Amino acid sequence: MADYKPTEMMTIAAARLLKNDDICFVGIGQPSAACNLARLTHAPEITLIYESGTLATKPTVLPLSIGDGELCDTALTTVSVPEMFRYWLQGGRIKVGFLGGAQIDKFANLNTTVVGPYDKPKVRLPGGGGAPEIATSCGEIFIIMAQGKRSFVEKLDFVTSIGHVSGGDSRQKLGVKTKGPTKLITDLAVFAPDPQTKEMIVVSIHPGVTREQIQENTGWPVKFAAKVDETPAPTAKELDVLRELHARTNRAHAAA
Amino acid sequence: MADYKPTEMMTIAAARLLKNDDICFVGIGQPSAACNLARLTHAPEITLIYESGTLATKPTVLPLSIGDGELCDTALTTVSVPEMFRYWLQGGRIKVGFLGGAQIDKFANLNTTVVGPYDKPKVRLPGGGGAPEIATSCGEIFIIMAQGKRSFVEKLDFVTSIGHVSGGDSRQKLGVKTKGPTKLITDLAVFAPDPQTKEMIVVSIHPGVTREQIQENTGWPVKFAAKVDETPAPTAKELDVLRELHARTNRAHAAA
Amino acid sequence: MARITSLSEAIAGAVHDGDTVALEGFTHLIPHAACHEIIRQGRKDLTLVRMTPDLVYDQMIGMGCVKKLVFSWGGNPGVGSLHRFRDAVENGWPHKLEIEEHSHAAMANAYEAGASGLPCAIFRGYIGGDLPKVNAKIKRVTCPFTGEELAAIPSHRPDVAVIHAQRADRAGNVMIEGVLGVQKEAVLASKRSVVTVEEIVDELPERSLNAVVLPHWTVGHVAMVPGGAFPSYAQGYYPRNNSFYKAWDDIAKDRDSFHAWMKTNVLDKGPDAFAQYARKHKAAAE
Amino acid sequence: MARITSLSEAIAGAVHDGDTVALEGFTHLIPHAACHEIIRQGRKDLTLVRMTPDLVYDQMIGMGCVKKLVFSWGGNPGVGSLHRFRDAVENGWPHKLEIEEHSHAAMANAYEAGASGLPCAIFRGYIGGDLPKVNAKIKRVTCPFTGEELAAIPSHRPDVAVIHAQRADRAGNVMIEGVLGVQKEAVLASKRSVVTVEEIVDELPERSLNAVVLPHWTVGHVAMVPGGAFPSYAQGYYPRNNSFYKAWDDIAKDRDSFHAWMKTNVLDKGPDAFAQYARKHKAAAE
Repeated sequence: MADYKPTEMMTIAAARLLKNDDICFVGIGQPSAACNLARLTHAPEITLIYESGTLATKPTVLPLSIGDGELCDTALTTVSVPEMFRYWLQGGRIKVGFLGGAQIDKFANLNTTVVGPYDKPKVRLPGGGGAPEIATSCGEIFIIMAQGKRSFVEKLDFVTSIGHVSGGDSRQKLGVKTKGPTKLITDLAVFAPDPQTKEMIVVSIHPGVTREQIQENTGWPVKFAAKVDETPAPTAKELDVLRELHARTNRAHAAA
Repeated sequence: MADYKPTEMMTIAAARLLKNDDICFVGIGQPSAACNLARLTHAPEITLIYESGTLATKPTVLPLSIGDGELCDTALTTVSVPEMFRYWLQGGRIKVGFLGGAQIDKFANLNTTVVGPYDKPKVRLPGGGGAPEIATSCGEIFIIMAQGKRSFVEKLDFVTSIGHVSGGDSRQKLGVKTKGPTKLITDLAVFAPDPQTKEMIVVSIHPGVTREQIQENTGWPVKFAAKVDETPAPTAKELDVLRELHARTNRAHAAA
Repeated sequence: MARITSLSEAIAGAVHDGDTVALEGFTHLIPHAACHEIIRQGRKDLTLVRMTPDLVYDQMIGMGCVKKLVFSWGGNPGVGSLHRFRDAVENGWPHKLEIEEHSHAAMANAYEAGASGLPCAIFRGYIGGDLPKVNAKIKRVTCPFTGEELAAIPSHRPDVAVIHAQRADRAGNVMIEGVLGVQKEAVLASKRSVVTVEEIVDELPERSLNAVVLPHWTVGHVAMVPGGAFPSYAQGYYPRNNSFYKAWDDIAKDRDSFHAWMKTNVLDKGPDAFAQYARKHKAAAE
Repeated sequence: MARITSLSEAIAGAVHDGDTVALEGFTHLIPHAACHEIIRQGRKDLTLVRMTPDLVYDQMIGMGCVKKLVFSWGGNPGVGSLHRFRDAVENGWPHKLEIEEHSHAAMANAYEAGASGLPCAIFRGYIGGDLPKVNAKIKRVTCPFTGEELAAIPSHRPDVAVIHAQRADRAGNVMIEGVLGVQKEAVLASKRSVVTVEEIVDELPERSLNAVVLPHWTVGHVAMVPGGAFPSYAQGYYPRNNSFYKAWDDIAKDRDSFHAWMKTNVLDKGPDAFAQYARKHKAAAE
């Protein structure tokens, strides 16, 4: 087995979930790495959309910002931001949206707004950006987040974007017709919603990771699926393509 | 004095009302002829916008339709029709709108929808098109219509677009902030609203036309301003430019 | 997901009796060939949506395909009446035609709202006129911040949109240039779509970074029909045939001459009949 | 009506103390030079509107120009926090900062509604989250046709919009290409505008029939500032300087190093300081 970092396993596990005919609303960072890894390996025709308006873009290096020139240069076309949010996101044309956050709870609700009270924040985070509507407008949501007790919490300080709300059918009761978070990919495991309760439960554990480690890095009592898989380790090809992508990206960003 | 037709006088009288810095929403037919005559004579920088989305267009021949390729080829740029109606017309960016119709009343309300009852029409006309919102969104409205008892009527069969509604401040009472029809240019005269009553009254009579002729061709008792001007006759240059424009247009449309 | 097919396959697959259909094209890129194919395939009970019904709907109405018309301006641009439309409304010939009448602003906003996945559009409009009295779909909403009353209309969500465009690539990405009308919105607002194009190319040409492109996964059937917009036009390919629009006035005035023209030029022909117009004018332009 | 002036004249004429100001540019074409000029001219009590406050608002907040911020994502893209923004919100330094927080969808819709002359925007959003609890400007309207509850927010109508674009012609027609963001909407929604451009040309170049152009009569001041978007970018002129964005993290973390940088690079400089970036990268690209 090749030597690799937990974040590499996380990116690769996320990339594998993507299919050739998916239409993805891609965020910067891990989602962008995962989507482009998928595109450069098993899903060459995947459609990547960044909220800056770039439709069907094929960047050769990862963008640092959501609107790097690279994204526009390699896109099928680029639309305005109002059009992106009206015709493309709200229009229901995106199959998979990616989200992450500073805090997540067991129903995959996310906080990217504030740690501590809103009016007297301990840490003021960037805020929701596209997340509140990505969370409800995309066909389904993949969440990518490294685990830790400060981020996987019992109760969010602020609900920036909803996952399965308070579980069960509480999401549908809000009038939302999309699936919400169907996968949560961490550096330790893959979670998916329990079909009834909608609590995110572990369905696959990355190689070498124990159930105890997962619990230690989660702020609520973790549930495991009846049958838990072991995530296949990264292949040499996956690691090569991902590392070369990051290396290309670092060279390009240092040069700019 | 040159020999000319009443419709030529009408077009020329309308063209003279336009200024170099006007931004006009141009309809097909007489308005298009008047606007382009103005552009080819005293107002070379006038901005002409057609509802097909062509901004600042400079056609060399008159378009037959509102979206002839000629308009697009000579435009600064062309926007989509939703954008035209949202950002440009509703956005309040048009100073002068042109309207005409099958019927007009003394408050310059217009009917382009139907003669006879709506559900059992004697003549089904094309309908409102852009008129209902042009009438309320443009800074002011110029109406161009040949006079006749069947078109200048006491009561409209259908109100497609409003002018001064029932006169006085009835237009403002509807919440409309634009001026409405400030000029009505006919083949016999020019009308403008009485400052108080808002009834369209004659302010200028074309050369050789009598007050009786105007009354005979109007379905309501016509009022005349305290001081009525005589419209200056078309100059040789105005007639030349207009006739050459029409000739060019006819050659182009016959060839297509 | 785009599928490249023949026009007859496209219409057979996407347009069914009783559908709500939007043939769009604002004077430019009007899908005449697709209109003829719908007529040839004998579709019935259609609800037709279109800002400017134009010759295409005059023909479909006259041939008895249409149950209801949703529109904002029903004339022959720069020429006069649509005689088949008038005959249906005034005399119920060939049968009664239900109409739902709007303004251009309302129609454009309804398409835009449909493309945006919204149930309704709001805009400042329909103030003081009689249209709201004869169209129950025109309502009012109050701005919760200013108290201003705005017009509200349901968004357009047709079963199928039919448009013509300059070109598509082999994946089915469709590129449109020039007078754009509401075509992009109509396709995005509809469940299905048929796009006829002047040509299908291996790759879309060098283009503006902000070119108007419908990605292949937003498009249904794509069919190559050169000249398929004639007598409307395709910017960069052939000009509008203004003479034909003028000639249509005489053809359509009379029921018999209309039927004779339709038999000769539509029923007895196929989509390839349009190719001559593409070739002639393209050659002339070069 | 466009007037071509110097940048200092443009800011002096268009941006006043207490104004609501929208500097826009979605990662691309961010008006850095104009931001610096506003700081140099010592504007106070501004209400700043911007989807992604970014380095420009971090600088204006840190320099004490800002009373209130209306925004949807306040970070350094791909890098992390905006430290001056955080210091203001968390510690009230250099003074208390009022915030009105939205989502991107809300902000984009609010500009679009402003450009459309509407008092409010409606969209499907803000479902289930906490933002409506802390922002009183988020309300609901009910679709009169389906009964669906939609989010409603007031449209943005800033006093002045400030944007950067690739080029203008001598009449002041402004052309924008690439990532368009909400710049066109911001200018159309605002009472006044300042547009900095990479170059002013006799005539706009050969362009797409549907090029994004702001006509001169929709634009206020136009000032030529080559490199004026640096370290953001101008597609076709110079790329985004991602290294600078990373470096900003260290510069802005500390109040003293922030002030030292602002003194050296903003207060003691003029708009011509940006020209080096334009030249360097344009040359490299050729």
